[in-house]
Amino acid sequence: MNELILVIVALPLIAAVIASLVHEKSAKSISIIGSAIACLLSILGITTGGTIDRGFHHVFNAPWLPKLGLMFSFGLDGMSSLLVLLTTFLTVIAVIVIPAPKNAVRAYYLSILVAGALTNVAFASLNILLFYIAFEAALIPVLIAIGMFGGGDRSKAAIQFFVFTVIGSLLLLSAIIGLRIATGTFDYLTLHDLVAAGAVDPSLLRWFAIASFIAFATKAAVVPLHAWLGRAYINTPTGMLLLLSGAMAKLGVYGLIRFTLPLGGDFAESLVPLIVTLGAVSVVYGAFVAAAQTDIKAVIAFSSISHMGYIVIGAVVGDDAARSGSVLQMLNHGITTGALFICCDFISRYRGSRQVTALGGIWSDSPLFSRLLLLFTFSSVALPLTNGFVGEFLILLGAFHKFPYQTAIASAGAIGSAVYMLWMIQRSIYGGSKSDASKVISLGVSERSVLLALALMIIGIGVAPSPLLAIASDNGHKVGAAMQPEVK
Amino acid sequence: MTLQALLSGQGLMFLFFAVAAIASGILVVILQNPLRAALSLVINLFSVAGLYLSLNAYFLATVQVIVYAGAIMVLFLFVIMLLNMGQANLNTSYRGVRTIIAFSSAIGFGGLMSAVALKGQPNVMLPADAMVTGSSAGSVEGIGKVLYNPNLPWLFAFEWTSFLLLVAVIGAVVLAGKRQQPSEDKA
Amino acid sequence: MNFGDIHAAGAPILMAVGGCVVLLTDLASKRSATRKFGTFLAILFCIASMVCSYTLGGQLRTAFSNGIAVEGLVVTMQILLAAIAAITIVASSEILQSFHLPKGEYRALILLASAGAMVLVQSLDLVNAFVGIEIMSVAFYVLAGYRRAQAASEEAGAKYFLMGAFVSAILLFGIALIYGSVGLAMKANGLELPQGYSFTNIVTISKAIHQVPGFGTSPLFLLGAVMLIGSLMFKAGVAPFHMVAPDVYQGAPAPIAGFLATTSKVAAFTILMRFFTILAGADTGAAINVVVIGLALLSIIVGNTGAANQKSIKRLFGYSSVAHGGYIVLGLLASLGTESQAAAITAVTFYIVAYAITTIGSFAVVAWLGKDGEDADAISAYRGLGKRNLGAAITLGIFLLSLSGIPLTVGFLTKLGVFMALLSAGGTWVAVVALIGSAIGLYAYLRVISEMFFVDSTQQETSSTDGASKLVAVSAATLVIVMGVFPSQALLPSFEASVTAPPVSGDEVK
Amino acid sequence: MSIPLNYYIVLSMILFSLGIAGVTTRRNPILIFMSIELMLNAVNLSLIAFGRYLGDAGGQMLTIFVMAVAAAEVSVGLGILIAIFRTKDNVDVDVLNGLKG
Repeated sequence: MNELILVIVALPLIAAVIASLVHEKSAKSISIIGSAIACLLSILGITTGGTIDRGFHHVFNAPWLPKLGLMFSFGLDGMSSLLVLLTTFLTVIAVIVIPAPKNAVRAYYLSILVAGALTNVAFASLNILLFYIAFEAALIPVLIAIGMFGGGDRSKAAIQFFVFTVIGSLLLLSAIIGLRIATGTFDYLTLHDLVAAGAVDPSLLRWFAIASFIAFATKAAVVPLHAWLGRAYINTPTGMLLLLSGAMAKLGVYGLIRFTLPLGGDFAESLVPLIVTLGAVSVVYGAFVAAAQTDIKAVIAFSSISHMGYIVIGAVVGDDAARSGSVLQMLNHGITTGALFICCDFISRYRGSRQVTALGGIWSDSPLFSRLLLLFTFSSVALPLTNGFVGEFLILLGAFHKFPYQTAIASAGAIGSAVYMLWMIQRSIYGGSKSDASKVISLGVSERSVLLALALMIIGIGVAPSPLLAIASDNGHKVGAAMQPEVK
Repeated sequence: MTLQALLSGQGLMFLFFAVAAIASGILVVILQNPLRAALSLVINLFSVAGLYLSLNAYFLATVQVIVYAGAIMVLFLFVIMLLNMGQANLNTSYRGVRTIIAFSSAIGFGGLMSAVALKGQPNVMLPADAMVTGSSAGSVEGIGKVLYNPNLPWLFAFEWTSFLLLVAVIGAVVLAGKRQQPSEDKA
Repeated sequence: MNFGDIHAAGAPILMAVGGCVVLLTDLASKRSATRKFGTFLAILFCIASMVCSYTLGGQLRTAFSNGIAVEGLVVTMQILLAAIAAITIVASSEILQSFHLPKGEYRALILLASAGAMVLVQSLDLVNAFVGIEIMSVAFYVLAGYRRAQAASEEAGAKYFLMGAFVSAILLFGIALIYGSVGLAMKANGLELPQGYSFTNIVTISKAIHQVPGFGTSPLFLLGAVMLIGSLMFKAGVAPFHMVAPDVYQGAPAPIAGFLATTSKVAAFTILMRFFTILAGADTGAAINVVVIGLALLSIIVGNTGAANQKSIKRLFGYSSVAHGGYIVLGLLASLGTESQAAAITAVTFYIVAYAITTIGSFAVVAWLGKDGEDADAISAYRGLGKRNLGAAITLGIFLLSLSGIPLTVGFLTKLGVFMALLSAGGTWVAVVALIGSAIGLYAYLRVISEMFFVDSTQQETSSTDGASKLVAVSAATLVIVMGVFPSQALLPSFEASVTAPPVSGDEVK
Repeated sequence: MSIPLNYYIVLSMILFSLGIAGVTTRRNPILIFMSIELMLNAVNLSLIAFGRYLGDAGGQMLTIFVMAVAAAEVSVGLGILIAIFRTKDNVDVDVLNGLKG
């Protein structure tokens, strides 16, 4: 089963190619079939199997450009298998729930499926250059989706998003090449061993730490590298936004855990206080900016900065519980924010507006929808018994004894944002309808079942997080264990 | 020693032609009237031909006079007359500036360049036997024997030069020749 | 001189003979009948030239009293040059027809310019390099101004000519200084000039550099070398004489612009590679490094910023060619280090080939979308192209992504190769500046993509008749993707086999 | 007693710089072109001087090629200039200003 990840990546791509060749009507069903099978298969990826190499299972190796050191080498550990599952899952619901724009159905599905597949390549890659290629190539479908199907400001949003993230990743590229020249390999596991053994020049590692931090922090939209996020999220079509905010932004945190900290040497460790502080600033900043918005999509987008700030703090503090919580929270954030964006899409589709001031009356018109929306909001503000609570609690618990001040600031910001968010949702769903053009939000069978499934997951993870936490705790720190068994 | 060298017969010849070359060169750069500038260039070419003579390059001195000063400069003059540039309105406002630039670049930049380039170069004099070998190398016979010798690298380049001239001929015909169907061309 | 010599020089000879034959056939036959036949004949000679190059194989052979040397690199570049000429001739039929330009002369000039470029590529003696470069340049001046009665084209020709002639004079002075300094140094140190070699032969220069102590840092030689390198870089369209390139590409019709941009780069960078191999490992002080780094970074920054806010797409490609010239020069810089030399030469060769394909394709799109031979030059003309002509928009989009170096296109691999060579040669901060430059360039290319796909327009689709340009553009785009994903399958192995380090070293002189 | 080689080289560099000055300050294409001829002339002088002092024929050979190139450039260059003056119908300076951006 070593080819598992290959199949998971290839299935959506094949579906995308077929869907772009057949008639528009069948494009959707083909995309659903391809991505759904991939999603089911990626559940298999969680289970240990296949070749096992230093904590990674399903390890697969094949040459691509051996002369350049570029290999198709894949492997999954708990963290990456969860993130692959998240990506494939978001791809499926994006295809099912969000209708494609009428004039370019096939291009739309093509962009979503390709973006999902490339993100998975990045999550599963054990070759840094392959990771980089997927990391950057995944931007192209997003660029196309924003530019072609996005909101009113799409051209500017697309360019801004693309230029920002590519500049960050160009720095990463230079550092990767530096590592290759110093060590002669792009292979992650080999590099990990070499760095752990202190065989690489520390000044190079320092450069790698800085460059990769900038690249990943841009991707995760950590303040002050968040500037692309607002315009991009607001103008991204919802289907792609699910992937962009739910899966691709996680690449940033994933990169911090997988690459920056283990390969950055001592200097990366010394960066941790700075990163934690920036994370705390992100939490507060996101909360404040979200509070200044009246467009509910913008509120969700900026609250996303807040949440990512938490996740980044958990990822870097160096506490096992916090890191597991952070991995779990990536999953939670993907599910919750995705659910919120889907609801937001329904509201703007049926009510004709996303402005809080123009909404209202949803509670009485669509009771099921409103209750689900409320549940998603609870999850987003991390009320107990929802999934968000588990993750944030673990992060705070792990971070507090190391960085009490930053953590305290972050929690204060989070409480403020929770209050505002609840109030905003309350205003937009209660009361009477303020717009004549509004229609009742009626959910179809598929839409209803997707939202219910999301709700079930939220409560399920909130009530019984331990199985997922067990998987999430397998986040790369066994790599060193193979070399130093006595530590375990 | 250098002064002595300059005051010898050959030295006086060098001095004369060098001063003439620089003076006419400056005139080429500063004169407003294209016709006069072209005539200054002719003088410059003649002076340099004189220097060729002092270097025993007899054949090239002749070619310089016949081809350069003769044919090429006549072409220049022809074009200037054809385009009626002789009486082009003489805007003299830049003249002073241009003179300064010309002088300063000639003395400053050229001097600097040579000072830097020749730093540490020994003061090379002619070897004693060079008078003999050199004189035959500059004649038509000497040039021909070297140029057309298949065991020397010049022949290959010489053959390709013919294609260079072919390109030039095609170019001149295409560019300056009569236009076909001008009515259908878009301006 | 024997058959082997003529075989070695066969590729340019066939092109030049082809030029004469095409010209004469054109004169001898009726105008209307020659259109197809002339094209056919010209392409036949291009193919013959390619075959001749191919049969030379990868081993080193010198010919014509050491005036030329061919090996794998030269063979690759000669095939590429012949291919560019053939493609240009195919793609130009539309403009020749529309503007009633003389056809026979046009084809002859393309063939002769390529012949000159090949002479330049294979020359071992700077004299041959100079004659080759002049054949190429003079033909270029004419081609740039070929569309007579159109002010922009004529002006492009005039500017190109004046700047080109100026730079030729500098090139010549550089050759003269190298000639003098090599001669003086060898004479002063009692080194004999080997029979059949001249002082301007690269082998002789190499001998002087490696055997005369202190020669590499002597100011006379360095001044000459800097003049030579700088002027060759102009011929390749690199700063500081870069301002001509955008003017020329905007003024000339698109197929000609593509021809000028690619042929000049291929030829000039190949001879520079050869010249740099003799400088590798020699003590030449910092002067040459400083000049090369300066020119490269200046090109990258000027090229990318210049491209950023263009209204004309051909100017954008012009500035882009300046920037890409800068990246190639960075690769050449890496070839100055003995350790990184092999990787650098492979990287530069691959870059040149990939750049040639991308540029030819880009200009072909401009011609394809044009009407009645007029190019679709204004970027505003591309607004909403994705809705009107999806195929053209995707094709151009692929080229733009490749030019900006996004993964899965060949542009990424070329940049990767150059940066790897550069970093292994120790040029870390140079690489960082170059990266910043390419980020600026990214914006320029994205703007066009955004105009094509993201902005709605009410413009009507113009039906294009230029099938040849369409064919060229689409096949080039396919190659860009194929080479970007599977370079080892498509092209790389042949490079790896053929690009051996050029042959020249001081030891070859007896 | 003969003239040292350096005298010729200095003279040639001065002439070359004069040519550069002409190219950079002149605005009329024909006058720019004449300055370029001045530069070529300086190159020839240095080549012949080097060749003479080295006792090598190469300098004169190179000079012959330079002259051939100069002739070729003149024919093409003046052709281009005539064509452009015809189209522009303007013999005044600074005609090359249409392409900008």
